[in-house]
Amino acid sequence: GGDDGSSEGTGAGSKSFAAGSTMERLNKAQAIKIGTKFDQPGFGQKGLSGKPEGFDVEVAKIIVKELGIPEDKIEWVEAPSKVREDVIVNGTVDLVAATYTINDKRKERIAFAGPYYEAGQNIMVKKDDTAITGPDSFKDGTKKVCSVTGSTPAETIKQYVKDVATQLVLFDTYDKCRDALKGGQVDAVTTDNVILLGYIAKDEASFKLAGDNFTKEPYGIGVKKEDTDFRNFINDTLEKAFNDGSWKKAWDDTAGKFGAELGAAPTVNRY
Amino acid sequence: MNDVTTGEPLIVLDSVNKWFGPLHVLDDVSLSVGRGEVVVVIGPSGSGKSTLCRTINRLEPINSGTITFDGQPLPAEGKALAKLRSEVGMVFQSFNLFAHKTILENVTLGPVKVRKEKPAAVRERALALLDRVGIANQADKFPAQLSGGQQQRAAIARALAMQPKAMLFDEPTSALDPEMVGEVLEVMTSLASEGMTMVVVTHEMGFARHAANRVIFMADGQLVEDAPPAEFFANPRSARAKDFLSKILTH
Amino acid sequence: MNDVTTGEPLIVLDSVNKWFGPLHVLDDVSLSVGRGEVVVVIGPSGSGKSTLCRTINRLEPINSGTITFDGQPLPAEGKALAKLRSEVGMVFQSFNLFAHKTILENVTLGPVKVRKEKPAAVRERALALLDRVGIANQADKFPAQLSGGQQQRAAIARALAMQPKAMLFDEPTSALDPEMVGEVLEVMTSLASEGMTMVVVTHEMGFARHAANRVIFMADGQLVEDAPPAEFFANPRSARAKDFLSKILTH
Amino acid sequence: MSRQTSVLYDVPGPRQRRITLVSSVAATLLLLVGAYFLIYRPLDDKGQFSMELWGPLIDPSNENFSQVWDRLGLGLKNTLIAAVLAIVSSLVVGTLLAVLRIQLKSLTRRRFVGFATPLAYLLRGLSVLLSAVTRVCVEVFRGLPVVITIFFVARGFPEFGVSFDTLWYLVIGLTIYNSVVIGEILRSGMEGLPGGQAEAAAAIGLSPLQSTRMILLPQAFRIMLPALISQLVVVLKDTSLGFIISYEETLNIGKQVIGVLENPIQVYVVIAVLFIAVNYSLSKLAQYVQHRLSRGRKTAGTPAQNPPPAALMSQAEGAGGPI
Amino acid sequence: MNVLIDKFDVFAGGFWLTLQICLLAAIGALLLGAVVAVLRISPVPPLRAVGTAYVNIFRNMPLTVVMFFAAFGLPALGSNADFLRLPGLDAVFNRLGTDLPYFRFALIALVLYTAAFVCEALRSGVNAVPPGQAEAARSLGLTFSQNLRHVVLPQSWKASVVPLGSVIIAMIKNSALAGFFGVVGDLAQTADQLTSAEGFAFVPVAIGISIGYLIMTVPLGALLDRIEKRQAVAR
Ligand SMILES: Nc1ncnc2c1ncn2[C@@H]1O[C@H](COP(=O)(O)OP(=O)(O)OP(=O)(O)O)[C@@H](O)[C@H]1O
Ligand SMILES: Nc1ncnc2c1ncn2[C@@H]1O[C@H](COP(=O)(O)OP(=O)(O)OP(=O)(O)O)[C@@H](O)[C@H]1O
Ligand SMILES: N[C@@H](CCC(=O)O)C(=O)O
Ligand SMILES: [Mg+2]
Ligand SMILES: [Mg+2]
Repeated sequence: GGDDGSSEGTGAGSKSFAAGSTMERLNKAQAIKIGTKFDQPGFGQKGLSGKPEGFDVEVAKIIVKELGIPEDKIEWVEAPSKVREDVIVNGTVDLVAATYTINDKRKERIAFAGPYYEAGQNIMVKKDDTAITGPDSFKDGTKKVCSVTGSTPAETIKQYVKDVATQLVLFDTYDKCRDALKGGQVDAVTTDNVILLGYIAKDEASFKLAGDNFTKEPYGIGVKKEDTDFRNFINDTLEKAFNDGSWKKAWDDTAGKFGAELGAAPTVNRY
Repeated sequence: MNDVTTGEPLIVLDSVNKWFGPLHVLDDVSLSVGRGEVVVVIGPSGSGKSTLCRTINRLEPINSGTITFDGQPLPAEGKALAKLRSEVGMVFQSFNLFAHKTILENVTLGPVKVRKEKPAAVRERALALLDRVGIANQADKFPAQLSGGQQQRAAIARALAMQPKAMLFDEPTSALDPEMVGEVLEVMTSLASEGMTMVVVTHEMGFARHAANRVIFMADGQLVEDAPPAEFFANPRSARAKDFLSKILTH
Repeated sequence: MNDVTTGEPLIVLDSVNKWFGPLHVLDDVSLSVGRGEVVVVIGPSGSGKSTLCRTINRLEPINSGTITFDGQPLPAEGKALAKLRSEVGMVFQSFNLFAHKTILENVTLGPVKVRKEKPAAVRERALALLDRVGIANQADKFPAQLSGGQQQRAAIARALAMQPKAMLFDEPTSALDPEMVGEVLEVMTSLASEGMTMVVVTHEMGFARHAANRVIFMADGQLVEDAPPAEFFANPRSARAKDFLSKILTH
Repeated sequence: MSRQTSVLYDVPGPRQRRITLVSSVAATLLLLVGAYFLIYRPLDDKGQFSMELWGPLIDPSNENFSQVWDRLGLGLKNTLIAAVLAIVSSLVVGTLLAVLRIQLKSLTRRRFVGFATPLAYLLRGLSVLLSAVTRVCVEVFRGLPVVITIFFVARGFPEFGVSFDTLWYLVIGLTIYNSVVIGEILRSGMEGLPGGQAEAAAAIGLSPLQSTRMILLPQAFRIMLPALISQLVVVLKDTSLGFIISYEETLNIGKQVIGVLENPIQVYVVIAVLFIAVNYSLSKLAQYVQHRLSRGRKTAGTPAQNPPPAALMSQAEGAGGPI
Repeated sequence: MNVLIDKFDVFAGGFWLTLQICLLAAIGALLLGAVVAVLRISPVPPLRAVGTAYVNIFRNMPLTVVMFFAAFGLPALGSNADFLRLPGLDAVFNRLGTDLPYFRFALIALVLYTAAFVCEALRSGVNAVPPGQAEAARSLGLTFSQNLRHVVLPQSWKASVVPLGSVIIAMIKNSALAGFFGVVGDLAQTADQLTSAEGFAFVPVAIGISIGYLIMTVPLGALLDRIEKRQAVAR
């Protein structure tokens, strides 16, 4: 994790931002609320320490540091997939970093900085399962698959299953899907490969991926739709992090341990 | 038997009717009670005695007829009704002491909260009243800690604390163990002899004989007889009263 | 007053003791009731009268001493106890008629289910009994539809239907309106005169005077006096009995 | 318990005691065998008794022990905070509601003699309307699952631009439901008091509001204390619904711990034990209070011994009530 | 408001599924609750202890925890609750268009939890029979089982109806939790699905879902009120 949290460069007024901007408000307040996952190993998981850990968390910390706010002033808010837009729109949090795929439908309500990583949807099955080899394996209508309400993979997989009612189980968090797979209630879990890899790394004896990624899931930082300044600031910060190695370090300390590739730094999409 | 002061009567019921649904509980009842008079109401169960008693302070509203108290028709509701009630003391069969207040608090509550009198003065008076009914030493206990007879005497003191113009008693002794009936009747007899206007529903024929000015016999909601006690007990006019007396006096 | 048949007594209590927790409710009570004898038990509230009555058919077990009924010690349990109870009728203050059964069913239940008698024959007898207590026309009503006096008479009929050797009455009239006391006492008096062995807890001094062979006065769990009624009322020996009688007889 | 048994059974004699003893021994053996084959064996086969799974929860020398209990302690704290806030606000709102409904009941019967006719009609109309509105609110909020109420609060408030910490959504959701229940408990407590109490109050000239405030409410509180404590149990249990809106109460934190340690059975067992311990003590407290009340030191003997049927019902509903 | 019309079939389906869950759970809870009640008043101490322990455990534990046990504990033990796939029942599960085990898990949790309250409602019925009734029966010489059959049970049943009804109402409301534990398509999950995932306006969805629950709870509550009033008058 970020052990250099509260060193130089933090404290109220330690940085100067344009008057009236979100950055200035946050810096003045010396407090920030960030939505992330609490149950996804490698990206955002609240462990025994009571602090969330993972790649999303580290990326968020880089942004917070750039805002001049010490790390211990962050209030982490659990943001399950289905509420991410809501918490941004309602102002419950200042930003969301939560394996958050950038797409146009979501852009109608919020705005994305980034991407800072590109994942792809995949399928996790039991280690000894040879029947499921990819999304097409669901087409015959027998295999059950689990995903999470309000996620892109849940929508995507609907195109592959024969009967949504009998084949698709939706929970509010992925750990429930993982338990259901482990218990045999479902035959597969589908979501982004990196999320699945996190679970596999914790229990290699039980799970494996079935086949290759079949979508592209570029992860962005969610902010208020109209807050272009803040979005630009985050994009700048991300670019800086891509270049100064802190991005790579964040990865290596977290999700990188689970065997996924970081790849080259993506190009942020300014719009 | 006490002397009845003359002048205009204190309580007047004129052609009072009351129904509970289809049940005609008070059937054209007319009655007047003079100042200082003690009227005992008897009759079989369900004949409307309690209802009669309760209409006088409007715990039961009536369907037709008029009731006047001290020259004024009974007010229908609100402050005026509360004031009337504070002038008519009522004693219930089941005592109905406020269970969460001590005996003394029970007695002082009315004067302090309704009449807005000074607590200290009321306390004095309350203690004197409790002494009069013989339970001064129980002032700080709660009702549940007292015997039935003591509770009923406390209830009488509570009613008296409002310095009422009249007192209504609805079977004040019939919830008591037999050993305790005497002590309550004693208090009531002394009240009667001091000139309090009283309407008493009771089955205690001894009290009716010795303390009442008039006995009223009710049956099926009607006021069947109204006579001085000596006359009534010696020579009831109606068959029903005869029958009732024979049942109640034999054993 | 009926003649008491001689011979060995029907009910014998010998040094009976009973505690409710720390409370000594029956304190070394010895008593014997002969066949055909009518014993009235009186005493202040809480003195243990009901408890005494209930130990006789073992509704309350005792802590020490012995009770024999008809020469046999009371069985402790099981069929023998049920059989004993079927031979001792019991009448409660609160009637305790089976609320979900008609009066007739109340009366026939015991003989049919316990004695396994023929329903038709039992029905006959039950109707005769109901007639005897004066409520034959109420046979098909439910208890809640009857007045207290009628319910208590039904309860007596229910007990009699088992053709018991003795009857226990625990304040059978004290839950009744005064006009109804007479009708129940009448039934009890006629039972007594027919030679039924009876133990009666009551406050009805008239009944005690006229129908009892003996009056027993209890106080604080002890059997304080045991005398013929004339003697007891004229000249109670103990101060407590005097005090109790003075309270209960004055008004 | 002893009283209840005595109603159905006679005091056992020697033979009955022997039979009871023999069947007790037999039943115990049967239960033990059953427990071994149906519970212990399957669990053991799955390795559910291993120290690897239990250690972090019960072994102080385990490396994770202190962290796990720090987290669970925080969860308990949050559970209690939410429960206390919810019960206090429910009590306040519920009391107001009960008083309002009782007052409205007597108001709707008033004819407002002495006011100008149009005003009298207006006042009567108003009191009828108000009493209908409160009635509907009570029925609706009592008839909805608390989960749904909490969910609606957490979703609905932000929709209208009002947003709080999740704690407050939970507290508001619980309060909406429980204040209605407590209001009804108190109301039925007041209505279940012997009618004589209100009559005696009226007879000495107290106004309806004075009578409610000084005579009925204090007694209803006392008599309904056991029911109110049971409602506290319900509220405590209901805080566990906080997980659906990501409030970090005990169960939610348990889930996070499971996410790391992968020992669901063990963690749920521990959490269940915690809840049972707290709630069982509260139930015992309620029983004790009930017992004291029925022995009737400072309260009307009758009502405490025989709580009105309505009171019993809301107690049943409360306790059986939403989770 | 368009959601209410456009998605009427979704609301109706949610209502239907919730109703089915409730019916099945009610039957199960009544049966199990009766068994536990018998244990609780049995004269054999160990059986009584088991009954008491059952009630104390399930009454003092949040249903949420029971749900977690059923939905995530049972699978951890390798069970799919297949023992519930009884011939008749299985048809019901399949007719619902899903043979996922979550329906069964939710059912198990609801039944286990509600049974504790059913037991208490039945017991309160027995306690509501005035002791004098049983005493009168005994003093006539009726044996324990005759007493139970002819005097106590017929009366306790009446006294149990209202508390049992309250327990069932509570259970209907509790069933909403099933939607958060994998049961897809009941009213609660429909609320979540329509607002969170499909982004419909909140207010109309809330109204639709509320009506769904109120249709089940309010009339039942009104019925109980009437029964209770009638019983109070009869007394
Ligand atoms: N609130 C009420 N609603 C309906 N009926 C009532 C009500 N109060 C009394 N009654 C009925 O009115 C009749 C007269 O009742 P009331 O209490 O005045 O009789 P009572 O002469 O006092 O009898 P008791 O000696 O038993 O007290 C009875 O038949 C009773 O059932
Ligand atoms: N089941 C019980 N448990 C504990 N104490 C009891 C029980 N039954 C009676 N008592 C107590 O035993 C004493 C004697 O009771 P009992 O009912 O025999 O008196 P009683 O003479 O019949 O009084 P009353 O005239 O009031 O009926 C009383 O103090 C009473 O409180
Ligand atoms: N990346 C996908 C799935 C991951 C998630 O649910 O958090 C999404 O944003 O919907
Ligand atoms: Mg009366
Ligand atoms: Mg007695």
